[in-house]
Amino acid sequence: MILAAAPASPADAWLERAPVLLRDALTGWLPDALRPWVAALLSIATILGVFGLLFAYMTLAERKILGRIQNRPGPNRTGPFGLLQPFADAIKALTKEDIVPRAADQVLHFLAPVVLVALSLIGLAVIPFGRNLVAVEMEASVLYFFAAGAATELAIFMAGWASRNKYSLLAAMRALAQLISYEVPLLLSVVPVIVVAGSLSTTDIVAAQGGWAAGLWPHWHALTPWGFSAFAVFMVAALAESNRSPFDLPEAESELIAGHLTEYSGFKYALFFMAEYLGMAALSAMAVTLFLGGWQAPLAVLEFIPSYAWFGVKLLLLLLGFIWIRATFPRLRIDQLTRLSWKFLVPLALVNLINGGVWAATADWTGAAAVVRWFISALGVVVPFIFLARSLSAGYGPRTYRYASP
Amino acid sequence: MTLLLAVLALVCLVPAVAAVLVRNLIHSALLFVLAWLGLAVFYLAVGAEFIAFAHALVYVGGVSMVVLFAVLLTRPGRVDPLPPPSTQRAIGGVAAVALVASMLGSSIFWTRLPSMEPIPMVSLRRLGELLAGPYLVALLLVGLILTVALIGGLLLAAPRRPSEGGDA
Amino acid sequence: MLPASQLWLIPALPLVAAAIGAAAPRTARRLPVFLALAAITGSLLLSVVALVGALAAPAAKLTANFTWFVAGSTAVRLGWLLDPLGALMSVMVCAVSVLVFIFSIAYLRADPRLGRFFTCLSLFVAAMLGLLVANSLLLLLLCWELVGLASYLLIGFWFDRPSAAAAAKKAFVITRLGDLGFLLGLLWLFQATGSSLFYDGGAGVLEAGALERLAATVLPGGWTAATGIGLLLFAGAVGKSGQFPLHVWLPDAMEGPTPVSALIHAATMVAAGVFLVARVFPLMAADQGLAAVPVHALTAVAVVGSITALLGAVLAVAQTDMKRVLAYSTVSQLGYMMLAVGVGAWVAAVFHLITHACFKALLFLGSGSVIHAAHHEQDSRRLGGLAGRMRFTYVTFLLGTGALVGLPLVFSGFWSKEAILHAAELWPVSHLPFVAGLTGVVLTAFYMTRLVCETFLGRPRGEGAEHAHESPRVMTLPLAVLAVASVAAGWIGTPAWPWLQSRLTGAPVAAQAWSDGLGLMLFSTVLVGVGIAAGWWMYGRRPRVDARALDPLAQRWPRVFAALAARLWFDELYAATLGRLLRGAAALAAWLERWVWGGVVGLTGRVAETTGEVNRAIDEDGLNTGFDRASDGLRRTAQQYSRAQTGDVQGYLRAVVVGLAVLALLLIWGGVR
Amino acid sequence: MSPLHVCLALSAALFCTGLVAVLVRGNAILVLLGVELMLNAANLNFIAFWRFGPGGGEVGLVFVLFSIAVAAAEAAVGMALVIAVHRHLRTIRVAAANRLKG
Repeated sequence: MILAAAPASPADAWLERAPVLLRDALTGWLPDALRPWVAALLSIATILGVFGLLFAYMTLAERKILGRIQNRPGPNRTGPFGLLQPFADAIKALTKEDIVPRAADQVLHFLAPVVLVALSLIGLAVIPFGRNLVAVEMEASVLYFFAAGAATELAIFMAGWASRNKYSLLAAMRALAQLISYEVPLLLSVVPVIVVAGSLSTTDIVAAQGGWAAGLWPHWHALTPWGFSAFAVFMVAALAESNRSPFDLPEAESELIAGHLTEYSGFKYALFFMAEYLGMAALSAMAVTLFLGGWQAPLAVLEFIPSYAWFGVKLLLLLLGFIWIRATFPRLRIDQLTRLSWKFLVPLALVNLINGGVWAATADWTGAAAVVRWFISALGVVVPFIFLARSLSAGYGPRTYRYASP
Repeated sequence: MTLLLAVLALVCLVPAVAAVLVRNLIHSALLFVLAWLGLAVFYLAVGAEFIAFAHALVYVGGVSMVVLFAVLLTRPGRVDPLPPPSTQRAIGGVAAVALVASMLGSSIFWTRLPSMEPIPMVSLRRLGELLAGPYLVALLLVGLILTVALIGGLLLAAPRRPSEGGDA
Repeated sequence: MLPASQLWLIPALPLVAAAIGAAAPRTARRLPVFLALAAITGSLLLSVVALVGALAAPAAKLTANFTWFVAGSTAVRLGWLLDPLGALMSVMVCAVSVLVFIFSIAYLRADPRLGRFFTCLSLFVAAMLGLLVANSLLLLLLCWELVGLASYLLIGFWFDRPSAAAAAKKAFVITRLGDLGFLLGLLWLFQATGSSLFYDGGAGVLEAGALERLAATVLPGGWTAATGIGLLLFAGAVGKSGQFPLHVWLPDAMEGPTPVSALIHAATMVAAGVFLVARVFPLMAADQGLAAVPVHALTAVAVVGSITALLGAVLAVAQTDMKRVLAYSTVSQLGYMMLAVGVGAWVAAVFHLITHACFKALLFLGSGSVIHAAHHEQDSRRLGGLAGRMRFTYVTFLLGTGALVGLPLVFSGFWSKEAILHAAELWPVSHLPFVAGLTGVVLTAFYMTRLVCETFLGRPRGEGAEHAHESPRVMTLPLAVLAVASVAAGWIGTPAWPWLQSRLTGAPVAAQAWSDGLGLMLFSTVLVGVGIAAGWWMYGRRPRVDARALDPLAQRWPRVFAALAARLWFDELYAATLGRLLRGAAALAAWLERWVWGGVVGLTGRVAETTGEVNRAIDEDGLNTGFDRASDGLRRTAQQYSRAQTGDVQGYLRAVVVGLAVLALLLIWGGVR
Repeated sequence: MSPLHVCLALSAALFCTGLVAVLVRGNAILVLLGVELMLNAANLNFIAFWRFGPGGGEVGLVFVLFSIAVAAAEAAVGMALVIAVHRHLRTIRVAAANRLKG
């Protein structure tokens, strides 16, 4: 224990090292052969616990915030400020009858929610939640994350198809089309980050965003022109990938009576709900890692606050953004949805790829040339945006009203 | 090592065999996905980490979607104009496969393979340098092929407009 | 600090803009405009960065060379060069281009081919910038020809007008005449030195070793290789910069849109010739010390420059088209620059080049503003009275005129022209340039006064002038910027503070004593005054009332005026000599083609035809019967075999698999044995 | 049995399974999936010889990457073909597409 010495760098601060110290204290008495296994189990348990609680309180926060935005209080009966509401919901979901339609494909109907939750969870393994706080360290962890995430649409398809219900099947088709369409910009927007950071490892990418320009301007990718563009594309695609409003076509209540969820009830339904929030949290965590500097503090003077707290703050901000968007945007039509992806996001991400490449190639420009570098990069974002946005909105215009002529 | 690989091989092989034998097309496709996932894990166990993730991303994330779409778009109509397939064909096919299988199996198990130590892992950086260096032309060609294939697929699958006529 | 290895970015930005603009659909009118503006702004920023770096070390020639290709043992190498001359010129070109681009947006707003226009402009600027940063004569020639191509496209931009198409062709063909000399000079230089790089760490053609070798190579008649190469390269500059006797294309090139005239034929493109001569100045001056040379290369440059300066000024006196007056004025001013290079003062030439770019661009854009306002009326006899209607344009035009005629002490043209005259006065070989320069001063003041009086004073004498009103803000803004530059650009190179001179040569230049050039300044000021007074007395005192009235000069000396108005019959002379020669050659070729070669071809054809007839007879009656039988048999056999083609893909595959397996088994057994 | 043997055996088994799908099953989609499985088997061989073989460098690994990309292209075009066939013939049985027979 090195508690006595004054912290020389932020990495040595006691609070910063608290999770690692705790783990060592818990596994210290075990024989050496068992220690990594128990440590792994501990990480899994921690992730499950933290994100389970996050899920519980996200549902509450969503209901309360939506309520406030719609000028009503939201749940406030169970416990102080409704704080016990999630647990009441959980008990209700557990005790409800589990109905399976007779015509359903029994195996797939059972498997779908389980697979979905499992796939939503495993992506979290490679997120660095703080300095030295990553469950699995590997070279290609970004690729792993997206490979794990790519399979979630299969689970949704299974749910829709196994229900033997035409609405559910329609939802499954929609989910496939939507997820294929948005997988492309999601991945394309990540590539420039990989090019600039020169690594596929999440820890390396976070490390590449350390430091400040002039002590004030963090080297986060989202604070460069190309990075900002990629961040925006990533967030829009993430919104669609997690089936959130305004891209919630597969479960559109008003058209498909909840789509693939129609034939689910009780605990399985709750699992779907949980998977949605976990997926949202995983994608947000990835966005924080790739673009918002991961666990890096925004200012050098704020480094005394432990890194995992910074990560948590950024993650919560992004999640609140998801809720805010849900409260304010109307749902898209399926043709608008695919059009937005293929005609706007994908070209934008492709151009941004070149932009990021130029940025990486000109990394040694300093002084006045650095200003030119920023200028070129900003031009590479603004010009394609203007032209793509114009071609996207061509044909839409202010509605003209025609009145009967006297 | 051998034991672990053997178990994983079974995990991979059982869904694949089941996929070929099952009658329900959707089950078959999903079993294929399971087989591909198993194969990805197998790659991971062998030490090809990058390949494993690329494999999972492409097959589980991409190919399976296309397959499921195709299945849903081509569900058989009420009347199938063809007579049911004869068992004779199946017997012929199985016989041919049995021939191949016996050949492959015999050549694998009766060849004395040199027992080598596993060579050191290849770092991701090295792989990237290879792709951007000596294999750059190949990489660009593959990109071109993919683009052409996707556009071609789009044109093939797109329904003809009635104005263009044709026998569709 | 931009390293020399990244200088290529400066021309690359507009080139990319041009490429995208060329590929864009015709309906996307604004895309090329936007791209061109963004690219040229980027280039301007980069040029300024480069200039700052170059000024930090003015004597160093920073180069980045690379091998283009290797043929046998000869490696052709290209490169980029960062020095104050090139950097300063590229800043000037970019700055003027930005202003002209902005002006063009308003000037050509209604034109359906706006996108094409900006694409061509981008291409032109890219080529020009490439020419400026090139460190290789070969690369310079490539960009030089691209500049020619772009100017051809731009002069002929309104190609549905026959006159514009003809002018574009004329400009292209006549500059090619000079470029032939350039190419020969380049080849000779490459053959003699084995390199086309200017600076290559001691091995370049402008460095001491190569220059000594060139000067030491003596040809019959006392000429040296350096003289020959220098004169050939100068021929290229004569064509591009509109020097006598190849000046005839420049006035005709005013058929292009006026912003093009401002950009190409005043500020930048014609400056390429002067730039070339300044760039290869060490080569041109290599034969200076040798007494045996009959005509030194620089002497020829000085003589041609003097003749051009005088000729341009004289011809400008009798023109009535606004832009044509300015065009001949450009010819004359380019003559001044060549004259300066010829007498050894290449720094003065570059100084005048920069000031001239500012005020000539201003004058051309001002005339563009007038023409735009007067509904495309450019004959100064039918204008008039615009001083009150277009006050802003008038004032800026006056400022430009002041700079061109060289009003003392304040205006930029005064300082640069003074530098040239001072150098010409001190030239030991001949007084011709000095006298020509002084005469030119009087004439310049005279014809510019004439132009201003005719255009802006008096009463309107035509439809266009009557309805004219001030141009929009987008057009007057560049005028304002250029007016400030026209006045102030001269202050960087005054004798009392020779900042530009010391930066360009890379060595500190001492400030001149006031008494040294004071007499000359006073004298030339008096000459300017005489010119303006004469112009005012003839045209300003009683402004023209009727558009069809005879010119005061024509009333006095009708025959001289007619000769000048006909541009001294240069075009007719070329038509009668060169043109007739070419037509004769063409007629001879046509005759040969029709009667001699045509006969041979006809005979061959007849023989082939007869052979074919015989062949056909043998074929049809003899051979075909046999082949028909054989084909029948083949078809029947094929019908039998085609039954095996069942259409069952999986059946085929089964056969393939079985075949492959059997083959593999055979191979394995064969391998065992 | 060495690890190499296991890999090769799995590869052979996958190859034969794919072959069965190609030769016996009548459904065009399953035929295509069988082809994919055979490609996977080939990839597995590359990986096995890269890892346990006599050390021929990283060529095997790179080749597998290209092979996966080409397989993806093949799947896209193949499925488009299946859909086009279905539009013309109203079925996706391979045996139905036999118009070019002699």
